[in-house]
Amino acid sequence: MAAMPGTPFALPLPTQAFPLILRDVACARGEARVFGGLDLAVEAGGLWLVRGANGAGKTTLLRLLAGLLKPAGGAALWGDGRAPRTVPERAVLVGHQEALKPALSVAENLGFWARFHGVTENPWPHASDPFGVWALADVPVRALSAGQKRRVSLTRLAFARAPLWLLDEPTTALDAAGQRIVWELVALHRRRGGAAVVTTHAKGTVDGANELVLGEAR
Amino acid sequence: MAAMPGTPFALPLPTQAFPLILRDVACARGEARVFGGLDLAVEAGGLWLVRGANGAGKTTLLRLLAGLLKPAGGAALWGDGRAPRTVPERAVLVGHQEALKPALSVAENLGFWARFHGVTENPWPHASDPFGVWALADVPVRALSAGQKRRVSLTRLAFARAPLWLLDEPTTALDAAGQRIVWELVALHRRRGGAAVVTTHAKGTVDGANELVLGEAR
Amino acid sequence: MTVFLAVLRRDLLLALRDGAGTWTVLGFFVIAVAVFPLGIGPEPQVLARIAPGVLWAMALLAALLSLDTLFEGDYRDGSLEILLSAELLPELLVLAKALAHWLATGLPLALAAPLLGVFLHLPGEAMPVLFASLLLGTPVLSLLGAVGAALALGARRATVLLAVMVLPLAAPVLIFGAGAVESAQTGLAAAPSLLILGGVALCALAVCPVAAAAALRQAVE
Amino acid sequence: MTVFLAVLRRDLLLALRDGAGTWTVLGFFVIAVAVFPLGIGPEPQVLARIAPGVLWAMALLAALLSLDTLFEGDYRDGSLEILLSAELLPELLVLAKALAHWLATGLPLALAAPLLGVFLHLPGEAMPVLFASLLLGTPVLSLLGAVGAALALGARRATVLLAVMVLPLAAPVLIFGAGAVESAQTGLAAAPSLLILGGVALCALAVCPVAAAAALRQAVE
Amino acid sequence: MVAQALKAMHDTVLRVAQPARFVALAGAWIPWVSVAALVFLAAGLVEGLALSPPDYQQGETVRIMYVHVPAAWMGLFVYALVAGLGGVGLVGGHPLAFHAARAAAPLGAAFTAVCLVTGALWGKPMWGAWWVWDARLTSMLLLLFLYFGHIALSRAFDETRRGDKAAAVLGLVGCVNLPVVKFSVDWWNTLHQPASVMKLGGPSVDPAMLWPLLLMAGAFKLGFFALWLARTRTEVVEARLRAAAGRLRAEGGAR
Ligand code: HEM
Ligand SMILES: Nc1ncnc2c1ncn2[C@@H]1O[C@H](COP(=O)(O)OP(=O)(O)OP(=O)(O)O)[C@@H](O)[C@H]1O
Ligand SMILES: Nc1ncnc2c1ncn2[C@@H]1O[C@H](COP(=O)(O)OP(=O)(O)OP(=O)(O)O)[C@@H](O)[C@H]1O
Ligand SMILES: [Mg+2]
Ligand SMILES: [Mg+2]
Repeated sequence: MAAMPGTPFALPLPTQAFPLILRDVACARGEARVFGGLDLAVEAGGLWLVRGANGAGKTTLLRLLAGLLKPAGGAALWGDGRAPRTVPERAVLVGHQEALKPALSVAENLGFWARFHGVTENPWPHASDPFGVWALADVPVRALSAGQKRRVSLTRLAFARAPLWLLDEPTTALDAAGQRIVWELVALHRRRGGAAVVTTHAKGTVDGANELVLGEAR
Repeated sequence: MAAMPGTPFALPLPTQAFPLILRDVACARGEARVFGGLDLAVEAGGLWLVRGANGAGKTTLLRLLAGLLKPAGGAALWGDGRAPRTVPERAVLVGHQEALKPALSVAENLGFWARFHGVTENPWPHASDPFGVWALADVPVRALSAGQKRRVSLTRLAFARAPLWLLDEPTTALDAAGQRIVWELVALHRRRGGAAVVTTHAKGTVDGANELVLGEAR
Repeated sequence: MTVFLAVLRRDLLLALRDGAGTWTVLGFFVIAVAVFPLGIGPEPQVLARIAPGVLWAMALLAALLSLDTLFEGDYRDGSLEILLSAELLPELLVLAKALAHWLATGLPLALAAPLLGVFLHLPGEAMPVLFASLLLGTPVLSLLGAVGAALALGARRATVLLAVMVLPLAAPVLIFGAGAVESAQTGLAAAPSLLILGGVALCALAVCPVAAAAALRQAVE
Repeated sequence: MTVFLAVLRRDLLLALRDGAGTWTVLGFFVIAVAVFPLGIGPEPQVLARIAPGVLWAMALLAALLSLDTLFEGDYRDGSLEILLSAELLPELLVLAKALAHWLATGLPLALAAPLLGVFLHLPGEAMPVLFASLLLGTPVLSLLGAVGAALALGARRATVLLAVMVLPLAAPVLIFGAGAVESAQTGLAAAPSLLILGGVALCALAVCPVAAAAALRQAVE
Repeated sequence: MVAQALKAMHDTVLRVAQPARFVALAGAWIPWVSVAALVFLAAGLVEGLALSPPDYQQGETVRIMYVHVPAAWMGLFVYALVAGLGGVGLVGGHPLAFHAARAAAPLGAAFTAVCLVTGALWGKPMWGAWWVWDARLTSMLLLLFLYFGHIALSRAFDETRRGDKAAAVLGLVGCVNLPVVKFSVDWWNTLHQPASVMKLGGPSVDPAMLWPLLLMAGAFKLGFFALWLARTRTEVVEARLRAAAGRLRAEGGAR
């Protein structure tokens, strides 16, 4: 991977709103309660690894942190007293879904997200290309392999200026090299003051990471 | 997991058509060649682990073995001289895509696939439920978590009578327990004379497995 | 046979449960027909004059709209590949899906049409012919549509493609179908048109599944 | 503003490139209108009499059909959640998407309508009014549709729901739009109807984005 | 004997149909065919616009015929050609047939559109309406739709071969429309006039009008061949470029 100077990774991050604190939070999907009584503090430079069986509520937790779900109980608040919901642009979520349009090429898709994240000039070759998808620039996303799609989707992180990264099983479908890049990016992001909450089913751990294991029941 | 007697796993498999042999096979997607010069023999009871970088052609290879793609060069033949294409019901493919209808419940989806594979009586509780999705029987698939979906999709293996299993990154999105079940099922399938070709990005290996690493170029 | 029934059953279930199924088609039909008096004005003679054409044209469009999902869903979620690798002949698979489509859309359309005819001041004598003509004509739409849907599978712009492909072929059905109703309305014999429709339906039954199956095999390549 | 333009640009690109965009809508419109003479018969007087109603009704249906994908694609692939978490006001997001929808569908419909009018024997005098009425009316459909699409988001049977929700609201647009053309056709003044249409368009512009934004926030909960 | 001759012919066709050979041959032919087309066109225009007499009934508007009728013939002819090429491609699997069909379809659509437009322009003075829904006009409109379907379908897939095959099927099925266009004037009571040139028993048109008509028909046909050769050549070259780009991507570190 290559995170060159002059790329978004070299820009300062708006980290003053940390920590993001959850206190006795409960969450429901549909009518069913998924988890409850959760306490969590996400600090600047921090990393939480979220584990748990299938259906334990990992994805649900990330959506809560992104402000897409309201807690069914308890409180989730940023350091400046605002709920995740009311302060967008604070977190970037890369979920199970790729947020890519199959009909558009890789360059068109990434161009859109770059503009969305405020990178106004042509993102390439100025921005970094951590996952090496530049070679696929003209290929429509529908013709990509599963791992290639994920690489393109994760490249969005290189444009985002949000201090909090929410990554839902980011290493899914990636080969060994791709997985390594994910963890290197997370480390880089933490060094510049960002924080990350990452769900994973893999066993290894990461330097200075906190672990959260959700619901023992399946 | 529980593979009870009286379930499909106890039934004999039609394995006399093995081996499936690829000789100097080349494959193309769209206009582009993906790999070439591939030799491979899948024997009864055998297991091939297919590795390779993202986009190396693992999924493409599985589609070829399932008879969904014709080789662009070379020959792919079963022991009885037939091409994969002309002999369906020999292989079952569980791919990146789930082949589940979001609007239908787990029971309805699995009921359909059971009937499709010739299990005419109500598949539950007669058939085995290796992934423990019985508890979710009445939930519409659209309300499942990523891992739960994958479990339901893999449960199809319990109904299939095909001697060759083609599994494309089957452990994706599964928690540790789920991943273990996959490998146990594969072992069980091999013991009754079936073979499996499994793609994976994980590092570990399996007893008596052959390894195939696709395209070193990336 | 089990597989044929399984596919039929599942598709009917989906049509009743899900988006592009029975309710959408019926809803579209009712609304599209209801829109006409608003646009054209309430004069009974004018409405009665155009009623056969409008009812048939809207039934055609309604059926057409539901067709682009005939194989698309199965194709996208990977089911189609599995279905095609079964011991079932692809021709029978097409037949099962076309039959399910007809039961889920054509039949309800035929049943609903006389009711809507009342709103357009279609005389009572013409109702049985309206029903009969749709009963004979809608299976042709389902079958032709299956060919179109299989050809357009995975294509960009599938819906237009489908419409552009199916419409020229479906035009005779429309002409004879609406013609039969008009004959009945004006007191002429509707039987010849209905017989032709029946003949067309038989031809479609013989030819379309084969063509669609060939197209499907192409699509999952 | 960058985000507004980025969304507008991408949606236009998608509409020109992909399934439910400009080509589908235009294709549907042309084919739907062409179906009528086949069903109703070739008499010029009858066709001219129903031309304003048919053209407006089919334009309405064409716009309606393309609406169910307005937010659906973004919702399914996870883009919508990200878009809603931007510094852009959701109201502006709705506006960008509705504008893109209108540019990609409403405008082409208005441009194509006079040509189709020729086929239905609509007199030349009525053409400018037909164009003007669609130019004023189609933005209302895009805006109303945005509300409907946001409300129906993630619902099963989105298309019917959408139609059932939007149609009653769009009925006045249809009545005044077709009315204007009919006036022009029969030599009456079309201006009053057109002014009313303009007024409706302004109201819709003020109210709909707010309503749709509220519905969107609900949907991603 | 016959078998041998057939075999020789077949071999010749195959030799010419080698894409590489075809590109060279087309390059040599295009200038000649183009020049011939221009000569025919000039002669036809002079004959048709200046030398031929106005019709005793239709007056000067009859001159529309010299465009309308050749365009109509070409619209029908090219569709048959496209369908035939598609059939050859489906059965023989020869790529050049698909390239040629793909190149011809838009040209045929253009001819059909010209026929429709000139017919409409002619119809206004003759019938008092731009358009009537009689069998010939309607079936010709359907032919245009079929062309559109063919063009759209052949370009709707990432894999060009799939588009070609699907479009070929549609082209063959759509052939049922051709006799309807041709014979609609005989089968039904239409406003459009029946055949007077291409019919059993020889043409029943005054030679002064027949000559310019035939010259224009020749010009249209030759012009079509020139454009068709050029477009087919482009298709062949494009396919090669695409294949090369694919190879490059596969080798040059795509992932
Ligand atoms: C949009 C309207 C029209 C369409 C689509 C149309 C279509 C056609 C077609 C397809 C043909 C070729 C038939 C064949 O090859 O046998 C044709 C021939 C012809 N058309 Fe038209 N036509 C139209 C309007 C007119 C009008 C208004 C006139 C003049 C009154 C006219 C006069 C002719 C004549 C003289 C021929 C040559 C017939 C022959 O000698 O074979 N057409 N037209
Ligand atoms: N539908 C398609 N059309 C055209 N090209 C495709 C298509 N699907 C995949 N490809 C290309 O074929 C190559 C091999 O893809 P394949 O899906 O087999 O890779 P893979 O080894 O399974 O990768 P991954 O680990 O990411 O799943 C890739 O370069 C990809 O871009
Ligand atoms: N859209 C939904 N509607 C209703 N319930 C849902 C929905 N999505 C998920 N659930 C339920 O909420 C619970 C938690 O789901 P979630 O997706 O958070 O699990 P997860 O921990 O991410 O699992 P996985 O490891 O499988 O991704 C599950 O029991 C699931 O069935
Ligand atoms: Mg999850
Ligand atoms: Mg893969």
